[in-house]
Amino acid sequence: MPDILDPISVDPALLQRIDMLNRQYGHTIDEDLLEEWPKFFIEEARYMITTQQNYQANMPVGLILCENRGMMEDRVSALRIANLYEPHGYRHLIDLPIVISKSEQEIMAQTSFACFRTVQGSAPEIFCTGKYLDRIVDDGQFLQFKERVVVCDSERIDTLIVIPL
Amino acid sequence: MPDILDPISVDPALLQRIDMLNRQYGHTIDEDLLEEWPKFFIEEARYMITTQQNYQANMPVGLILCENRGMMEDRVSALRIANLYEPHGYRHLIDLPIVISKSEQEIMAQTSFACFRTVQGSAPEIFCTGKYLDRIVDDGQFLQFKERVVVCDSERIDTLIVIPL
Amino acid sequence: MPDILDPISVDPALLQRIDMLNRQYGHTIDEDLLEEWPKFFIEEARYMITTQQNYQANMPVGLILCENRGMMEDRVSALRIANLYEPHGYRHLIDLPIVISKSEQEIMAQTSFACFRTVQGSAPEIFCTGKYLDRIVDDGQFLQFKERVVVCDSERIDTLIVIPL
Amino acid sequence: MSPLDFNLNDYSEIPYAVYSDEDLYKKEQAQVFQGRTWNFLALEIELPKPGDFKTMFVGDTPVIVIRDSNGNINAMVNRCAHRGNLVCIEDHGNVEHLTCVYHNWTYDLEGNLSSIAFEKGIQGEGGMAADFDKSCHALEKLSVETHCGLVFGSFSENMPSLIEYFGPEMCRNIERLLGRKIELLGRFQHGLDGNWKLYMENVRDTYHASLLHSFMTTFRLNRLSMKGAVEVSEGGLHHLTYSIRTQDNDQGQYNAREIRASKDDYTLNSPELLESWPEFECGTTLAIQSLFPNFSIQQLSNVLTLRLIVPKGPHKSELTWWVLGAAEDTPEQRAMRIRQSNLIGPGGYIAMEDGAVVGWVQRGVKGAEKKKSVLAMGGRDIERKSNSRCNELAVRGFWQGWHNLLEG
Amino acid sequence: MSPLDFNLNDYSEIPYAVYSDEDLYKKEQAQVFQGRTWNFLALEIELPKPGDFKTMFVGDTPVIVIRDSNGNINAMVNRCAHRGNLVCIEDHGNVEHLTCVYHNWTYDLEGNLSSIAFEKGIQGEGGMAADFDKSCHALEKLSVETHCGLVFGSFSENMPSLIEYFGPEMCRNIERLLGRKIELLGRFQHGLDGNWKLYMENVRDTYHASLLHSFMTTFRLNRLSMKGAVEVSEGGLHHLTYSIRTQDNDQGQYNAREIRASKDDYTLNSPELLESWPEFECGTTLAIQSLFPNFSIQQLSNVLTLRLIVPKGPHKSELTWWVLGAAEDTPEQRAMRIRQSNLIGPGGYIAMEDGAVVGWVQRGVKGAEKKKSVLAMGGRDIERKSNSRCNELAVRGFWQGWHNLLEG
Amino acid sequence: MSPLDFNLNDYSEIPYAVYSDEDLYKKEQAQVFQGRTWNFLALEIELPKPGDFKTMFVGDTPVIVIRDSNGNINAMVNRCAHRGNLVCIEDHGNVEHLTCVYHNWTYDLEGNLSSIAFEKGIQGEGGMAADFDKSCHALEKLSVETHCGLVFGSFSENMPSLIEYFGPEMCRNIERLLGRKIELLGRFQHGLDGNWKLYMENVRDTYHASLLHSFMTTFRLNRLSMKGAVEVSEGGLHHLTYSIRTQDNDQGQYNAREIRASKDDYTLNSPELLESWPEFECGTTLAIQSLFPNFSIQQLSNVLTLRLIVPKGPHKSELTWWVLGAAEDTPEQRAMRIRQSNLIGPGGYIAMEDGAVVGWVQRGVKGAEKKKSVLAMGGRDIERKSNSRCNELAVRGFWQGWHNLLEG
Ligand code: FES
Ligand code: FES
Ligand code: FES
Ligand SMILES: [Fe+3]
Ligand SMILES: [Fe+3]
Ligand SMILES: [Fe+3]
Repeated sequence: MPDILDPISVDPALLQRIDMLNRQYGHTIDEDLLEEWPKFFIEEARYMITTQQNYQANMPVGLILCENRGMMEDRVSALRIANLYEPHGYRHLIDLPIVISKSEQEIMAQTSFACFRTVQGSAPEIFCTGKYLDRIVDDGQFLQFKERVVVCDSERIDTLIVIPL
Repeated sequence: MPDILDPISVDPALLQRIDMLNRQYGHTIDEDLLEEWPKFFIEEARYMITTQQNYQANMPVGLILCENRGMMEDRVSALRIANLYEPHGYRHLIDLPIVISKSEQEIMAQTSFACFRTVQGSAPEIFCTGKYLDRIVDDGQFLQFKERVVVCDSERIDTLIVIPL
Repeated sequence: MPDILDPISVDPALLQRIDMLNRQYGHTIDEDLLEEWPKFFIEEARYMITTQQNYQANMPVGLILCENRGMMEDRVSALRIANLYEPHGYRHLIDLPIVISKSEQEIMAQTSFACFRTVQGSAPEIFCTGKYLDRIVDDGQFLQFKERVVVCDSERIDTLIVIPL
Repeated sequence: MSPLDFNLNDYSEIPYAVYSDEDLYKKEQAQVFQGRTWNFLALEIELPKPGDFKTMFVGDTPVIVIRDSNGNINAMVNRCAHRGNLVCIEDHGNVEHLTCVYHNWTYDLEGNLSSIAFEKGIQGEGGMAADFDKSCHALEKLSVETHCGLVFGSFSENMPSLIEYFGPEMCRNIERLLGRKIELLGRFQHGLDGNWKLYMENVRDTYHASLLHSFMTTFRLNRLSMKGAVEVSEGGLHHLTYSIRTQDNDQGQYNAREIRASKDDYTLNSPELLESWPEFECGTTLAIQSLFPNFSIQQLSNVLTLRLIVPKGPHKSELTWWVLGAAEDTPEQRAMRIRQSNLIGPGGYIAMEDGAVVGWVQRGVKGAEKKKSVLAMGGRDIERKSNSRCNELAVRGFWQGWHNLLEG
Repeated sequence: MSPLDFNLNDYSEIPYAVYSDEDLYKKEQAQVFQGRTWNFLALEIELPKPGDFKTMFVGDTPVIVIRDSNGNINAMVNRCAHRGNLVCIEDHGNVEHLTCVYHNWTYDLEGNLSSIAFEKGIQGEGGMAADFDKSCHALEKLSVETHCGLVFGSFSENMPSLIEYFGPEMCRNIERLLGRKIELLGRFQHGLDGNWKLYMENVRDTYHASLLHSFMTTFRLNRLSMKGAVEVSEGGLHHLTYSIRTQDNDQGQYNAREIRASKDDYTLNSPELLESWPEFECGTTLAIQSLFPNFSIQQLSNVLTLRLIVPKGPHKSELTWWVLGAAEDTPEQRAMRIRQSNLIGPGGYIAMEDGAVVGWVQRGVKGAEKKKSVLAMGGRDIERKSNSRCNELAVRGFWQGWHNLLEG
Repeated sequence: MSPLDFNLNDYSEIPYAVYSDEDLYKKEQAQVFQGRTWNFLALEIELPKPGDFKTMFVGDTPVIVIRDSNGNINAMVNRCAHRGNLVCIEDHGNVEHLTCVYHNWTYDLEGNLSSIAFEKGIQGEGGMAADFDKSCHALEKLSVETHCGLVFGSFSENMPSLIEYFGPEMCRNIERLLGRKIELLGRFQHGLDGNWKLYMENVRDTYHASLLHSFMTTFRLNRLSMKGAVEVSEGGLHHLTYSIRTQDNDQGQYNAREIRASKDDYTLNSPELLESWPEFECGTTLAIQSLFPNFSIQQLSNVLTLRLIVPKGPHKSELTWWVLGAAEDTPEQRAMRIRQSNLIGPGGYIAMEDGAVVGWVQRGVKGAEKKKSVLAMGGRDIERKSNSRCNELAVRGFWQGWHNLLEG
C-alpha cells in the first residue's frame, strides 16, 4: 500500500496545536504586532528566508537570516526606526501542516503558504508563495520554533522585503 | 511566557463548528446559492463590507451595509433582478478562525480570507484579501452571525462589488 | 431552521482523514513527487480536469482525462520523458473539505483550491482556482479517490497544463 | 482621421479615438490637467491641522496638498527639485517640513527649498555648484483656492477666481450642499477599466440614469418625467442637473414592457433603506454637478458624495469617492445618510452600473478608432439651460470645453 | 528596416518585426481582419434556436453572432450605434431583440435600430435631433455565409462566396470532416504569450510536427516518412496537409540518436489512449487545414478540432478550441474520441508544445526587430502542391497571402 | 524638448524623459547594450564544466553563456537561426550541443550550425534550398573576454580589451576583490519598478548613501566624513568609490536633528550582525564600483556582491545579486560574511531603500517629461578623481558615457 497515503501518524491534538501556532504566527504579522513575532521562537532559534533555487543549491545566503531571537528583534526595530519603505501589509494564508518527523527533541513540519501584499493605495497582489520548513520544540505547555526556514517558490522578490514572512 | 503563544483556550469542537460555519458560508457564495446566504445571520444581524482604512478611521460608511437580514435579502434580490454586471463568480479561501473572546452571549472571532474573482471569459484574479471580524451566537444547535464585518486590506475595489464577500 | 447551517453531520475524525488526504495530495504535487501521485487513486479511478463552463454544459471533453491509474502513470511518464515545457512548479492551497454525501460505498466531498504557478525566473502567479469534486473510498485503513473531477473556475488556461492539479 | 476631427459646428459626434489615442493622452495632460483648469485637490476637513498633508494626482502628476503654519493650504508637485524623488511617500500624515528621503533636501510647507544636505560640502570639499541658487529650486507650485471647504489647484497662473471659473449657477449648488459644517463619513477608491472621459460623460449624461439603473427607476428615485432641469455653464465646462421626486408627471413613459429598467415586480424587504427626510427647501431630491475637468458633486436623497476621476493611462482610471454628512445632523438623519450610502460607490445599488459601463464602452469601441459616437438626444446644440433632462446637452458641453482647451 | 521589407521575389525570409510592431498591428486589423477575408465566427450548432447568440472577436473587434427568427445567422459588431457600449454583455444567451443597457436603444436580430428610448422626448421636450435617421444607425453588419455548419463573416462587401474563397481542394476536406451531423464535445480557451501569426505559422508548419512533438513521433502518429502531402491554395491563403499512418516508408530517418523527438524507450501503460478506428475511406489519419486568416480544422486520428486564434495586441493572443464528434458515432467511437482528446488542447500530449513554442519564439525574437527568419526548407518557391511535407511551403504561402492583403 | 536635450557643456542637468521615452529605449538597446560596450555575462564559477550553460539578458536580448569542450566560454544570442525560437529553455544546465526543440536544428558549443533535420529532405523530396549555406547561419555570437573570473561579452567586434576598456584604476579594484579563488554563497533576483538607469545613478551616487540609509549612517558603516575618494574613468564610463570606516573625521555633520538618517537612539540587540575582520590591507571598508553600462561590484565590510541591472522596458528593470565568499575563508570569516549579508539584497538593512527609491523616482517624474533633474553637487564638471565623496561626480560621468554612446 502506498505510504504516501499513510503519513506518519500524529496525534490530532498535536496537529491542532501546530496549526494554532501557525495561525497565531500569521495573525501576529498581518495585524502588525511585529514586536510579538520573535516570541514564536526560542532564544537561540534560527530564522531564514531564502528561495527554492538557493535552498536546493545549498547556498548559505538567502534574503534574511536571523541566528537568534535578538537578531529578530533587531529586524523589527530596524523596520520601525531605521528602514524606509512604502506603507504596506501582508495577508497570510497558511495551509495545514504536514509533520515530517517527530522525536523527543523536536517536531519537523512543512507547511505551504501564500502571502498577499497590499501597498497603500493599491490593489492586493501576490507577494510570495512557498513553504515553511520548521523545527518545533514542545515544552509541554507551548510550542515554539527552533528553526523556521521560509522557502519562497520564486527566486524573484519585488522591490523589497522588510516585514517577515 | 509570551501569551501570543497561548490564545484563549477554546474547546476544539467549537473551533471546528466555527470553521464549518465559514466553510459553508464560502461554499454558499461560491456556488451561487445566494438566496441561502442571509440564513447565516440572525434576523437583526449586521453585515458590513469596508476597507482597512475606513475601519481604522472609524468611518461609518463602507462599501455595503446591511442592518438586518431583510437588507441582506434585498441585496440578493437586487443582484438577481435589478442590477447589471458582467457574469462572474468568486472562489473563497478562508483561513481557520482565531477566537478573540468568548462569553455566554457571543463568540468573537477573526478570520483571514482571500477571494478570487473569475469574470466570464477571463483568467482568475485576486479580487480581495482581508479579514472577517465576527460576532457569533450559539443557540446550542446552530452557530449564526450576529455581526460580520468584512475588512478589505485594500481601499480599492475593481469595477464593482455586487456578490457579498 | 436553515439546513445550510446543518451540513450532513460527519465524524470529525473522518473529516480530518479527508483533509489529510488532500494535504498529502497537494504536497506530493508541489514537491514534484509526481510518480506517487497516481497512488492517491484506486486502480479503476477516474481523474478529469475540466472547466466550469464545460462541466455545467455536461461536455464530456475537458482538459485532461484519465480513465484509470495507468493513464495517470502515462501522464507522469510523458511529463518526464516526452513533453517539452518550461520548468515550473505549483503551490496548492487546498481548503477544508465539505462532505456532500456519505454511504457505505463512498464519500462524496467538495473542496475549493487555488493553485499558484511559479515559472523559472518569474514571480508566482495565479494559475488556477476551482474545486475538487471527489468520490472517495475507505478501505478502513486508507482513503483513496475513486473519482476526482477538477473543475477550474475559468475556461481559460495559460500556455499549457502538464502537471496535474 | 485625427482623434480631434470633430464636426465643425457642433459637438454631437465624437471620434472614438479620444478614448484610446496615446499622443492625445499626453496632450490632454498638458492642455487640460496642467492647463487653464481648476482641479479638485482635497476637502479642507481632510487637513485640519498645520502640517497635515495628503498626496493625490492632478491628471497623472503626483501632487502634495498641505496646510502650512498660517493655516493656508498649499499644493505642489510631489517631485523633489533635486532628482525627482517623491517627497511624500505616505499618502497622508503630518510634518513640520517636507524632507526628501533620498538626499535630505528640505522644503518648507510652501514648497520652498530651505536646506540642502552638505550644501557647503564637508571639510571644505564638495558642496553645491557655486552658481546654484536655492531660491530657483522650489517644488513646482500650484495656485490654490478654496470654496465651501473644497480645495482646488491649478498649474496655470492668473487663472480667474474659482467663483468666476464656476460661475454663479454652479456656485449656488455648491453652497446649497456644502455651505455648512460638513464631516467625512467614508472614502474609498474605485478602479475603472476605461478612459476617464467616459466616466465624466456618464456623470453629465442626464439621459441614461433612469434607463441604466433599474433601482433608480423602479423606486422612482429619478425619472425623466419628474420636474427638473439641466444647466451648462459658459463654454460647456461645467454642468448641473437636478430633479424633484415629489413632482412626477408620469404618463406611463416607463412602461415596464419597453423600458428594461422599470421592474414592476421588484420590491424591498427592508424599505427603510430608502427612508429620507426633506433636507432642502428647494425640494431637490437629486442633484448631479460636474466641475471641469474631472470632479463631481452629487446629492441623491440625503447621500452627499464627491467624486474625482483620475486618468491612469488612456485605458484605465481611478475614482475616489468621498461620502459626506453635516455636523448638524441628528442621529436619525446621520443613520439615514449611512443607510442610503448603499446606493452609491462600487457596491452601490445605483452607482455600480456606472463603473461597469465605462469598461464596456472602452471594450465596445475597440476597433472603432475611425468611427464616431452620436450625441443627438435633445438636438445638437448646446443651450445653457433646459427644463428637460431627456437630452445629451451636458455631454456635448463637456466636449466643447475639452476641445477648446486642447486646441487652445 | 520596415517590418514589411520582404524579399522581393519570394517569402522565404520574414522580418521579425512582424511579430511586435505596433503600427503594423493596427494596419493588420484594418487590412486583414476587417479587410477582404472570411473570418470564422461560430458553429451553427452553437446557435440552435432563433434568438440564440454568442459574442466573439474578429481580430480585436467585438462581434455578436445571432440566429434570427427566420433561422438565418447574422453577425454585427458588438458596439451600440449610439455611444459604443457593448450591446451584449453575456458571452452567450437567447434574446428577442438586442437592447443596449446604457440608454435602452433596441435593435432587431439583423442589427437594425428598431427603437430609441424617448425618441420623441418626454412631455414634448427633448428627443432625438430632427435630422436623425434611425435607418442610418444600425449596428455595423458583417456579411455572413455558412458551409458545412461553419459560419464565417466578413467586413467586406461583395466578397467571393465561401466556396470560391476556399477553393475546391479546401472545400473537399471541410466536407470530408464536417459534411455530416456533428456535435460539440467540449470547448476551451487557451492564452498564448505571442503574436497570433506565430501560431498560424505553427499550424501550417509541416516540418515541425514530428520534430517538436515526441509523443507524435514516438507513437508514429505522424512522421514525414509517411505517405502524405501539403496543398496551398491560390495566392497562398489557405493550406491543407494530410498523412496516412498506415503507409510509413520509414528508412531510419527518425534515428533516436539524432532526432530528439523519437524516444525508443518510451511506452504507455494504457495504450487504449490511442485506440482508434478507420473513420475515413481515404485512410487519412492526420489532416491539418488552415483557412486564412486565423482558423484551423484538424483531424488527428479520430479527434476532430477547430481552432481560432485571436490577437490580443502584438504580443499576446487567445486560442479557442472546439472538440467535435459525429451524431452517428457509436458509444465506442464516442469513447475513443473522448479518450484521444488527451492529445489536443492546452493539456494535450501533442498540442501543449505548440502553445509553449509560440511564447518562446516571441521571447527569442526580442531585440531582433531588424533581423529575419528563414523559411528555406523545401526551397523558396510556393508550389500549389507537394507530396513531401518536409518543407515550409505552407508557411511561405501564409506570408504571401498576408503581405498581399496588407499592401493591397 | 527631445529626451536627449542635455546641456551643451556639461551633464549636470538630465531630462527626465530619459527614464520613460519609448523610442529612446529602443535606441538605447542598439547603441548601448548592442553597441560598443562590454556587458557582464556570468561568473566563471557558474560554468565549471564543459557544456555548462546559463541564459541571461544583454539589454533585453536573450543570451546563452556556455563553456565549450576546450574550456572556453562562449556567448551567443538565445535565438535560433532558423525561425527565432529560444535555443535554451532552461535557465541553466549542461549540454553536449545546442539543439533547438522546434525543428531540431543543432549548433555546436561555439554557436555554429552543425546539423539541420532533414537537410536533404526525405526520400529525395524536400530539404533545404540549394542556395542555403549552413556556415552563414550560426547563432549570433558575442565577443567574450574574462578577467578575474568575471565573464563579459560584447555585440561589437574589435572592441578594446577588457583591461583597456576598464582602465588600470578600475582593474586594480577588481583584482583586489576578486583576484583570488572565490565561491558563490547565494544569488537572487530583484524586481524594480523603474528604469535601469535610475538604479545605476543610485550605484554611482556617493552623495545619497549616508543620507538615505539610516542603518549605514547610524552604525557608521559609511559617512561622508570618513576618509575616501571617488574615481571616474576616461569618458565617464566607469566609477569607483571607497571609504575607510576607521578614519572618520566626524565634526558633527551628522547631527541627528538635521540628518534624518542619523538615529542616536537606535542600537542593536545582536551587534554580532556587524562583526567583521580587516580583510584588506588598504583598510577599505566600503567600495562600490560600476562598470558601464549596467554592472556593479561592491564590498561592504566583508560582504562581496555583484549586481547586474537589466532593463524590462522603460519603466521596469530586474536586478540580479551574486553574493560571494573566498575559498580561503576560515569558518569564522565565512560565518561573518553570511551574517553581514543581512545588509544587502531586497531584504538588506541597507540595500532595501535603493530598490524602493528607484520606483519612487520613476513615479515622481511622471508628468515631468519636459523637465530636468539637477546634478550640481560637487560642481558641474567631471573630474577624474575627488577625495571628497560629497558630490555627484560619478553620476554626471554616467550620463557623459551614456550620451556619447547614444549619439555615437
Ligand atoms: S532627489 Fe530629493 S534630495 Fe535628492
Ligand atoms: S450607448 Fe447604447 S443606448 Fe446609448
Ligand atoms: S526555430 Fe529552431 S529549428 Fe526551427
Ligand atoms: Fe449613472
Ligand atoms: Fe505542432
Ligand atoms: Fe544606496
